[in-house]
Amino acid sequence: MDLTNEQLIQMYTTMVKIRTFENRVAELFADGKIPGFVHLYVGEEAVATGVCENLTDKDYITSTHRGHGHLIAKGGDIKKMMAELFGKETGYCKGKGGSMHIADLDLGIMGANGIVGGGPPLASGAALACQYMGNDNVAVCFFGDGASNQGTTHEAMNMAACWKLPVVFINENNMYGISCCTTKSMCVPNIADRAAGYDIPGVVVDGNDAVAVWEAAAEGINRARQGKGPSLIECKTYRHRGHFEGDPCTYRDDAELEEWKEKDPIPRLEQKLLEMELLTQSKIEKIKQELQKDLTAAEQFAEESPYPDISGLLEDVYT
Amino acid sequence: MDLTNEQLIQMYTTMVKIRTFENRVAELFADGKIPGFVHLYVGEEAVATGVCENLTDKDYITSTHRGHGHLIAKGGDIKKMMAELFGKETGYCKGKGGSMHIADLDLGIMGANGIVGGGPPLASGAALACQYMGNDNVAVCFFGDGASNQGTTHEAMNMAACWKLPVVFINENNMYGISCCTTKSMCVPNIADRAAGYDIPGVVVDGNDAVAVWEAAAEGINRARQGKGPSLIECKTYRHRGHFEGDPCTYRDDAELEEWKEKDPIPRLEQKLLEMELLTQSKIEKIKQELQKDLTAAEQFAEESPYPDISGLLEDVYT
Amino acid sequence: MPDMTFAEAIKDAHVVEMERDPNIYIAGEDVGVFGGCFGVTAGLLDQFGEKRVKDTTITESAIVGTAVGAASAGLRPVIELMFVDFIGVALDQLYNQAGKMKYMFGGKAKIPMVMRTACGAGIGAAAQHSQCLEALFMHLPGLKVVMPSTPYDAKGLLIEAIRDDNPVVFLEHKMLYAMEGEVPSGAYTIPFGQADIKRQGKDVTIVATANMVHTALGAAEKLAADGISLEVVDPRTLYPLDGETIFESVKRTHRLVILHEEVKFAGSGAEIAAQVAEEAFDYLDAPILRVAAPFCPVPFSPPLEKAYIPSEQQLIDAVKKVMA
Amino acid sequence: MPDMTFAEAIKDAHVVEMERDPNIYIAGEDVGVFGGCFGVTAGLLDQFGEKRVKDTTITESAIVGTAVGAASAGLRPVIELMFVDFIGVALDQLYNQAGKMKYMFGGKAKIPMVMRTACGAGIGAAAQHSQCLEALFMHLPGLKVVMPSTPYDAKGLLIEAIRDDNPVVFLEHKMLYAMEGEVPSGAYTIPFGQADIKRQGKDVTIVATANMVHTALGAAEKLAADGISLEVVDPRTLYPLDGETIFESVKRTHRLVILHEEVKFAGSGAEIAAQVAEEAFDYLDAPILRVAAPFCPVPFSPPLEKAYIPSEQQLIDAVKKVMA
Ligand SMILES: Cc1ncc(C[n+]2csc(CCOP(=O)(O)OP(=O)(O)O)c2C)c(N)n1
Ligand SMILES: Cc1ncc(C[n+]2csc(CCOP(=O)(O)OP(=O)(O)O)c2C)c(N)n1
Ligand SMILES: [Mg+2]
Ligand SMILES: [Mg+2]
Repeated sequence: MDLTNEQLIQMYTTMVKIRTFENRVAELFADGKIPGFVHLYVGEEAVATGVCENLTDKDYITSTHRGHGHLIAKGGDIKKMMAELFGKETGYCKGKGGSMHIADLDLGIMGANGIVGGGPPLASGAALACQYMGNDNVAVCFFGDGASNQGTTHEAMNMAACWKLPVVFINENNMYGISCCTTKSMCVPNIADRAAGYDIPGVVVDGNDAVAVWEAAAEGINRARQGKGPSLIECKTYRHRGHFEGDPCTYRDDAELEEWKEKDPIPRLEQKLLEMELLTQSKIEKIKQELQKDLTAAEQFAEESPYPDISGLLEDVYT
Repeated sequence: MDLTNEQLIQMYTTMVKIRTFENRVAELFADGKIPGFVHLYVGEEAVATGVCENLTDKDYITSTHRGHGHLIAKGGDIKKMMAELFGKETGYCKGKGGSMHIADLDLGIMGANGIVGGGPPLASGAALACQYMGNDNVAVCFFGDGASNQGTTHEAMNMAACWKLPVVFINENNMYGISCCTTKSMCVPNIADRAAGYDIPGVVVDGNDAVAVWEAAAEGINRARQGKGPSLIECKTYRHRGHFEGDPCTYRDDAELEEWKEKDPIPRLEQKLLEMELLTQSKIEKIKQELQKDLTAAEQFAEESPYPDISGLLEDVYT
Repeated sequence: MPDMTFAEAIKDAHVVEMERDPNIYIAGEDVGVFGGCFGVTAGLLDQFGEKRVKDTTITESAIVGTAVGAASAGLRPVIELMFVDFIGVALDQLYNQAGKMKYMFGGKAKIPMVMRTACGAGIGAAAQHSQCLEALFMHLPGLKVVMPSTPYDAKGLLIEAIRDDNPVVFLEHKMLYAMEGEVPSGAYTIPFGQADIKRQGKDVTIVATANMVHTALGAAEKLAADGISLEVVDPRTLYPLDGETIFESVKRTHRLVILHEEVKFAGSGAEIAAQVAEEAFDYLDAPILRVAAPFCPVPFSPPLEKAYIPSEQQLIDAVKKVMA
Repeated sequence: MPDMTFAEAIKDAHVVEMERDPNIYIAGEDVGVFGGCFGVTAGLLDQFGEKRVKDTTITESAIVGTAVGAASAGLRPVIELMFVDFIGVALDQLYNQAGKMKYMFGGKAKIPMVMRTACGAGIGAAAQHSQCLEALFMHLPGLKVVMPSTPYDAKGLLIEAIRDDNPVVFLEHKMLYAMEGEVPSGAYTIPFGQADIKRQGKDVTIVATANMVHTALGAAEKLAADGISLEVVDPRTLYPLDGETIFESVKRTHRLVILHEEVKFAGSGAEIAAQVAEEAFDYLDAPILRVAAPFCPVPFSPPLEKAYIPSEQQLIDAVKKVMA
């Protein structure tokens, strides 16, 4: 393990940051402050965090409809995120995108995506740009178990393999695509098993173990940086909340959820860091307080920001 | 090997029938008698023949842009085929379809298809109908090495696997998708290797050996008939002619072609049947003469048939 | 007649038809256990079982394509595309396969299938979950395009769609799902290609679709107070399009304003305007106006989304313009 | 000025621009070794090498999608979709991703990419290789839609397209590839949204696109002998559409006939007719007529295909009708 102590604490902090952000979004959504659809990342924080800890601002990620975690892990500004969720002028997209389309191209965040399977070709394309320009930047594609069955995913992986593109496909297997369980959407135990069809490495990792995710991602990302082509890393995880806020989740067992809550990635890393004496209870408290402060500030920023003026409705369609 | 002597002779006859048909089409195209695009099956006859020998009229096939061989092997009428190629009223599609769209739904031939990767979902759909109706009919999907990379192929195979549909995917790997060699379009040696990603059998067979194709197809098709789900059979073969008539084939070596001509499926089966004393030179001659007679009749039929009346232009759009 | 919501009316059409014909099956993402993203198919899995109510993987090309294959082999699929915006990943199977097979095969294929799909803005679902795309489907020969505006029409048109032997695209505006209205129990059909005059009037013809019909009716109510009488024509099916009823109306009112939610440019209203400019030109006393969404993706932010959706006031302004 | 074919002019635009800007690359099926299905990119692989001229697998979603990703990361892809008919397997990446990114992201994305594609009937390629689908692209915000009719326009418009920072759909009618015309060497651009009056006239305005421009010019020649003077307006870009030039022409001639090859119903001509019926209504002395393909897939058989494609005679008949 090559993670420094700072990195470990950083990862822990990021995960808590995502968790507190998402939990607050759930409340704000329930209160009617956030319109539209929101898909929360609670329970899956170790994936985005472990992966993005390997990336710089010059690397690219493509995200999904469940994008808040990816954005925060890649360095997204929660003020602009929250403002965007509120549909405010000061949001990442001036309120035009909302939860499903937050992007920050300056940080290499190529956007959340409302189309399941929309991201993989885009990620391969960003990777192509890195290869073409001859730098050692990479692209990372987050995609779900449901998205793994989309044709675009197959096409993008095959093209990436053929062209040895510096892209890492990170599958977030949370066992469900809305109500459709992976036991019904695929016949193989692992999505990573499909990597063999492209002659690229396919790795399964415990997606609730941030360090394990980091390690697997480090390998794939370094490989990509070295020009050795793409890989597929499947992170087994679970979403604690419904598919979207408001989902009654009738399609899955409470027992299953409870089982996964036992494997919650945050207490797990917390425990580890406590054991390693990198954290103490008071340090944890301090981290959480700080995060809470930022979150409150973000919320206040969002709340107080104006809605976009409708005069801008037709702006930003074309350059 | 369970093939009867009659079947072996039948298969030989079918292959020669396809070959003579295709060679004549090449001439007629060069003479300007046949408009549009034609993609010939010369060299690949063993695939369609070996597969379709396992099928009845109640079974379905989906075909490709290179469909003449599939149609003939499934029992298509060469008169109506030739008339269609000429664009005549008496053709399979009243002249509306041409080479890329010949169909005979009464024989379960769901049409040649101008869209690469268009067939797999259709085949899964026909198989769904068989399963739904509770009979033991099956669907067979012919598709090329190029088509194997299309997203639709991935989606259709995965759905077929999940639903245990009675469909057999027959990959015709002739090493090229127009000018794109499989060495550039995929990184695995075999398309059949991708079957593992759906937990279905994946088999590689010498596509120029009609008996071997028959055997592999028999297994897949029987499996499907017994409700055990789909399989993928890859037939390694080669097209002797250009991608379409008129293709100068600058993208491949003459030497490669010559090598494959050595493996021509027709002399190979002929040799075998001569050795088994199922055929004699004179019987071969007789078969060829008969086929030639039918072909000449088909050509004459096509030649003499009228073009469709333009009053029918707007017919057949809706039921 | 019982009152039903638009969503219930659509479900009821499924029930009535599935009970009648065992070859009808439903397939789509989350249509079974979940009951459909908008609850339209809730309960059908329990009633008809897994064979006939199929939850699918998230693979729209395969959903549409297997339906086409199954239809050509004798079944009658009714599939759900969760949002019409997703058609981009599945269009080929719909227009190059389903829509053209019959013609390409010289008349011999029969593809009795319905693709139901939710469209429209109004719930903050942003650019990839809010479009109206009826003009795309209209332009593709071989498809029929249905767009109901009331629970009554929805049920009757869906039963007609299911019984039709051609591929039908059935567009359900999501702001209508909760709308209530009288719906007869049991089977009834509304023929395709018959526009419905939702309100008679004499000064200006308004052709409106889906929830815009209600916007038009609202405007009509308001303008009636000003002594302006609107005739509101709902085509109900965009292909076949009942030009006659529209022309007849324009011949009476001499003025036409078209109202739809999809973007104006190259939208469904363009075809209607063009047909009237050809067929009823001599009866027109004013330019043909279209009130429709502006040329941009659907924005997320509530005030922007509201500004995007054509409003009663915009329609009233257009009416006043053609009356001037 | 050297004479070039339409295909050569397009290739020349590639060469000029690729020499200028190293971030431009070409990708598509068979664009390299094979030189493109219609030979447009022949020789470019030798000239620019594999890095910049990329043969791809047969995966249109990935071709378009990687271009979108690469464009958003700083490259300028020019991709070839072999036939426009194949857009059904790749539309999502074009319209939900490329076309909307900038807007969804609040203006920050820049997607400078061109998708070139061959369209049109005339070579017996049947229903899945012969369509014109410009109306589809027109209706989707975020895309620009270009449809040249001459070698000169093709080169100037393609250079403009390559330099444009938005996704551009560049439609090449396959019957034009062999057409010759004068083409300046070196770089020049034709701005988008500027219609070109291909022939001046005073009696009837004909708006025509792609090879139909030449059909219109042929009809104009014939009708001139009868003393009827046609003005032939070629929009050149369908989005942005130069309504002004069309309106101005109609204000002079008072009569409009629209001619295009795609099916009439909900086609590009509908939008043009609708705009004129709104903006130049008072100047019209006759109904607006559209001459376009009938509502069916493109048939294979030569006589049927010929009957499908709008003809000079059909245009002449329409002109006589509006002159009556
Ligand atoms: C092309 C497309 N099909 C369907 C949907 C509707 N939809 C949104 S999220 C989702 C489930 C995605 O499942 P998965 O990929 O496993 O991601 P998860 O939600 O589990 O993170 C579906 C079906 C969509 N947005 N896009
Ligand atoms: C969706 C689509 N993309 C591209 C084409 C153009 N095209 C026709 S055949 C062909 C090659 C197909 O290769 P393969 O699947 O290996 O079949 P083969 O021609 O070798 O039999 C291509 C690219 C098409 N018809 N449809
Ligand atoms: Mg999932
Ligand atoms: Mg091949």
